Amino acid sequence: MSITYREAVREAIREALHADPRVFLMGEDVGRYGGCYAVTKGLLEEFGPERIRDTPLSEGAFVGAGIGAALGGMRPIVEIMTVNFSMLALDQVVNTAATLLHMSGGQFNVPIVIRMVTGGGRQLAAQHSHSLENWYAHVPGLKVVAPATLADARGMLASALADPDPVVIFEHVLLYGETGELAAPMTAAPIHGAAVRRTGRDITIVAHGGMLTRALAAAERLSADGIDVEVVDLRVLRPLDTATILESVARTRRALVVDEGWRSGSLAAEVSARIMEGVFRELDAPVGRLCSAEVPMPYARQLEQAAIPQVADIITAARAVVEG
Amino acid sequence: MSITYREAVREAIREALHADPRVFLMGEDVGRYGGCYAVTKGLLEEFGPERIRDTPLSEGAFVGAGIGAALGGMRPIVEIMTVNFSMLALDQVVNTAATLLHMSGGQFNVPIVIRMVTGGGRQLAAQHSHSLENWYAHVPGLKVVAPATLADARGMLASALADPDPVVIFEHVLLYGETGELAAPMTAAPIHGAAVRRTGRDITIVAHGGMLTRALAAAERLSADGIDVEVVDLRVLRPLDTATILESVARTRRALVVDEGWRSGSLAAEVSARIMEGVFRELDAPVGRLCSAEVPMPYARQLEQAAIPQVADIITAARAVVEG
Amino acid sequence: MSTPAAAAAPPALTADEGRLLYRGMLRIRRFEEKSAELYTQEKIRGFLHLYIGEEAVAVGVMDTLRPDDAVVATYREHGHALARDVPAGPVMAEMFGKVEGCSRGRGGSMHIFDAQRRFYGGNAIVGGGLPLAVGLALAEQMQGSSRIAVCFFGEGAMAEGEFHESMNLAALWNLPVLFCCENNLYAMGTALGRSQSETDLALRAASYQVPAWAVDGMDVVAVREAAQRAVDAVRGGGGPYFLELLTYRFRAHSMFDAELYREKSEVEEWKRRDPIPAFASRLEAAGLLSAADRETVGAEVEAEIEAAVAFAEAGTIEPVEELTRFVYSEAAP
Amino acid sequence: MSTPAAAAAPPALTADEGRLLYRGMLRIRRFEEKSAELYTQEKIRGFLHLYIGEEAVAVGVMDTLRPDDAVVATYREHGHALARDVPAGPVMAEMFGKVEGCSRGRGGSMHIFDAQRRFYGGNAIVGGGLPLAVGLALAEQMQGSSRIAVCFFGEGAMAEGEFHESMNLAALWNLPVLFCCENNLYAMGTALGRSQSETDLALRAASYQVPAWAVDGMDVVAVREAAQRAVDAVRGGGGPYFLELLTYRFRAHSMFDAELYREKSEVEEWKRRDPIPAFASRLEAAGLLSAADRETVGAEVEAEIEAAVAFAEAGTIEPVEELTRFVYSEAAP
Ligand SMILES: Cc1ncc(C[n+]2csc(CCOP(=O)(O)OP(=O)(O)O)c2C)c(N)n1
Ligand SMILES: Cc1ncc(C[n+]2csc(CCOP(=O)(O)OP(=O)(O)O)c2C)c(N)n1
Ligand SMILES: [Mg+2]
Ligand SMILES: [Mg+2]
Repeated sequence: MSITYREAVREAIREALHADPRVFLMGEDVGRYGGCYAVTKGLLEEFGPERIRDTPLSEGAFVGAGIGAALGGMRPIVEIMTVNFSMLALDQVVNTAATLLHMSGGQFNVPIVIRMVTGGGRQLAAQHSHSLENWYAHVPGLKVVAPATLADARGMLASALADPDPVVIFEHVLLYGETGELAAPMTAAPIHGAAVRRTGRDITIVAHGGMLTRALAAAERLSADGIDVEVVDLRVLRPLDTATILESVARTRRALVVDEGWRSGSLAAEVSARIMEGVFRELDAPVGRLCSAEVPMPYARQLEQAAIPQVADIITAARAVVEG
Repeated sequence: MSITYREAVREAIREALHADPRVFLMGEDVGRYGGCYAVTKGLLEEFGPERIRDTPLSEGAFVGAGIGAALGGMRPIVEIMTVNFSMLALDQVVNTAATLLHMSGGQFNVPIVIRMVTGGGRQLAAQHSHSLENWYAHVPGLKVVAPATLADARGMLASALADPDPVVIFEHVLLYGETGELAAPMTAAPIHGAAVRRTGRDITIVAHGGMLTRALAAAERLSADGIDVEVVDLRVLRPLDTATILESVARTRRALVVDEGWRSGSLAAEVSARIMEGVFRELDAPVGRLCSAEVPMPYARQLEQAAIPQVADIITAARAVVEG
Repeated sequence: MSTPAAAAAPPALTADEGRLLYRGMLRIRRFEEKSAELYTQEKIRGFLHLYIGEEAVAVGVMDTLRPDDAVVATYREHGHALARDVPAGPVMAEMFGKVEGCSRGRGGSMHIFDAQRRFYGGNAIVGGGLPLAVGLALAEQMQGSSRIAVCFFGEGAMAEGEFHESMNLAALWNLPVLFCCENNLYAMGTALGRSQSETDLALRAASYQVPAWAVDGMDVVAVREAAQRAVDAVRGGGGPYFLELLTYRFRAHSMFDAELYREKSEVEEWKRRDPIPAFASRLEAAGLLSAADRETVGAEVEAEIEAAVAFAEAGTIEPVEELTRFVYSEAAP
Repeated sequence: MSTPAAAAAPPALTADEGRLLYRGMLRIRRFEEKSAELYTQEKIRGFLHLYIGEEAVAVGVMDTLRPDDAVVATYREHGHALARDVPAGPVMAEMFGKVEGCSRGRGGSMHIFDAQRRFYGGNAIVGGGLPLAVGLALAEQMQGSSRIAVCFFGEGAMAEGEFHESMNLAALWNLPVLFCCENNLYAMGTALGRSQSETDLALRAASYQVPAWAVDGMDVVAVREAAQRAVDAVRGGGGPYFLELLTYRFRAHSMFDAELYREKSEVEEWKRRDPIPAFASRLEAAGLLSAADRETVGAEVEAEIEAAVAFAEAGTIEPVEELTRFVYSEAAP
């Protein structure tokens, strides 16, 4: 059936709520408002205010309460409206959710799922356009996923809820409107492993989240020029599936990592370093990185577009690696 | 004169308070308690409670108030007791201090200095042993420094205060007791540029903060075995001084990056990626990384020691790169 | 909660004062109506939060401030900027993303700044502006100035930890800051009763040992009177002060809001208390504003908005080569 | 603030109850005195925060809980763990960093956990445990259980945003959580008056529409009575409850504290109100505890502590090969 990414996420939440009475959703405006991005529209009516809980503007407390509820036997899905506000809850995520199992010597696992919107591209300016995935991917104890396809948007939530440990899901803001076909009934999508989304011989482009569609578009255009691109979708940002990446790059001998995060200290750096560590001798050229410009996101459209990697930028960067 | 790192920091603060009436210090227990690590002991008596301000336990508000005070014409030094608590203030640092200049089209710069203790090694366990430098180094609009020597501890603060933009200073907890000689009168230490702390021909070890002394100790021991190590102290984590690193590695043709942060998504990855991007063709071996184990810090001594890079680990890792 | 000011009582104002307040509100109203229009034309992008219905608050408070006081607002701040005398042209140009915008087009609707008028934005993290205002007040106190800091925020922000920490710090240190809570009953779709366990917000605020009053935010004279009392107290060294300004947003939260969470009838009910015609009628009844005056003001305002739009339209697109400016301070030229 | 309980009034307790409370407090006291000694011997490392002087609080409150209630504490939590019947041996072994420790030596003094007793730590971020307790209470409410959640925190934590957010959320959702604020007058070196603009903490808490009382935290009977009232109310569906337990820490904040911020005489003053001998005297006066009983209890406690130390000494050092366990859950064996 034809479905949007937004609907895929909503269906995944609905299914989870139907499947397990311990599951509930809480966050800012997930209920009466219908979700800031309309993802949760209709859920309040279907499941009632006990299971679709509008919270006050208290990111620290409601994320912490989600952790507590998880410890107490529930399976909360906590929505942080966007990653931009998640800093207000970061202490709870890092110092409690991610550490509790270890600090308690294995006694207390925290089966919480935290969803948040990430990314720029909608002219929301410096405070509303962050891509902070690498901050989360840096933290042991967390699992971090970035569904970039409809199937992953639809299928990863069930796996995340089945996981005994905290899982953070990043949904890129520009993906919600993407439409495509999904076969029903759905199967769960695993929350481990990268995926080769396109095979090619000349270069591997590694991307995730909002950058995947652009990487695929760039690959199409490059193939018209005789450059055969393989595209790896990271899918899971922690733990990274190094094996899939290395296997690909060992074949193509060249790689470009595309990442909407700021370049310095980026996830792209991690992927790049791992490629060098793993297949240095197989590389024909240094691994390239294409990241967002190191600037708080400007509002003006032309500046924002220039700050975030576009298809044309990917093409240029990939060519540079191939020719490098 | 012989001086500890702790005293060097204190002297730097004293000097700043004497030099500029706009400078003041605020933070938790900086006054009556004398500072959690005794760094600010005596300052309340010398400068009074207006300029040495004990704050309530309100990291978000007092860091934000520091930003506001900076906008209002003061030159605040804000102490966050340790990086572990800085997550509670991160929204203010990233969404306000780092973005304001840009969002306002250049109108409002934020001359704030934020100091915090970082690092592990004192058996303080999972919530009190973080090394989150790379989170900060990831953020455009911030400058981030890590004084690893007495001279930098003594000299960087003045430069940070003279800077028109927000500067974050990381002081490694294990350095406070380090003793050495400092010539008086002091000159300001620049807050740009890495420093070659030891020259060598066979491999470059890049380190910062608490890892520098270990890197130097490892270098000594390796030299006894005929491996001649160059040690680069990053000093400034944002912006990174890529030129100095590349110049060194282009000569030694091998590099190891040592970083107390967790490996995945680390600053070490950034340094490693830059080396590859810059001098790929000059490298005789893939750049090595030695980071902390990807685990919330355990309390037990042997586990903590095993989690954090030790001198012996650096030696092993450097050998592996040299032989690789 | 205060009772609505008796609409019949003549305001204690001169005709000039009355006209200025009326004009101030109308300017915001028309500016924002125009903005909404321009948004549908995609001249303005990103998020756009309208202040329509709440004009009496910004206009009433701002009228009591000195030009050298510091003002901090939220993402719903066109009204505050205009009331603070930030010229309409640069505000509109900002929303067009032009170099001539008051933030050079880097900020957009949510990030209006003006250093000359000590207008510190334009903060889009709910509650994020409060510590800033506290710090600005701290700077004034430490410098021994008689300036104060004023911050505006919604009732939804009162649930944030930063509200709590900021109130406590301001009270503890007796800082010259005026907290203006614009209680428009909703935070996006979340009604006050689902966001605060104590819905008497002035009472909540008073628990920090801060003097706190609720005011009819639909009555510009009541707002101005209360603000004047508060500003005088703060400027006089009395420490922080809190005003709850009871108001209502007539429009959707932003341009992406289907308004599922409130009844149309409730909105209509509140629109009957529209602060602008209500105030005009009072002025007219008191003989402080004639129909002709009203028309003149209307025409002036229209002309100003038109000029602002023209200014914005004529503005410059910044070349992308300039992208990475203003990340760090530039040396003075 | 409440007045201290009249020391003369005979406690409304049976002899058994009295002995248990006395014993509970003494156990904590001796355990911690021993811990301080072992710290100087470097058997215990890291941070060590002693509860000495505050024992009546944990013992009084914990006595009113059911074994299936959830308890959340801070980094100053040996007392709470022991009062919650976490065996002394594993607590001591934890501080020795041994595998037999209640957190396998991964946590240390600040991170005592015990799943069996629903003891959720052991949280070393000030205020960080409060949202956790709120969430545990939410789980109980959603599951329709009659269990409650109880959290302990210092008065310093009340300045944190998380306190505010947690109180508000608990009150809004009518959650079964008991907030126990241990007001020992200092947060490290920061006196209450420098940390809270409203020093009547129960009043502050009440501003969230939460019932709140101040209790003499040096009187275990008063604590127990107040806690029982609170626990009954919470368990009965009355929503959250707040207790301010007025107490004092006799020792330094941690082992790295020169105590520059308070007068020795103040400490001495408070030591005269030591909850343990005071309670023993009351029991004796009421004929509920004989000198012989007292001796027996003392000897039992000594023996228990000695055994705990021996247990810890005999414990196992975890091989470093196990380092990366417990980062993620292991499949059940
Ligand atoms: C910390 C944070 N959380 C969530 C949001 C998303 N958001 C923007 S405005 C808003 C509602 C704020 O309501 P209120 O404070 O009452 O102000 P109003 O919009 O009614 O003027 C929300 C939830 C945000 N910007 N910042
Ligand atoms: C968020 C945070 N900030 C600072 C600290 C450092 N710190 C540890 S205990 C403490 C004092 C807390 O005082 P209080 O809450 O009154 O509890 P008490 O220690 O008196 O029992 C401080 C500042 C911390 N652990 N967490
Ligand atoms: Mg509102
Ligand atoms: Mg205390």
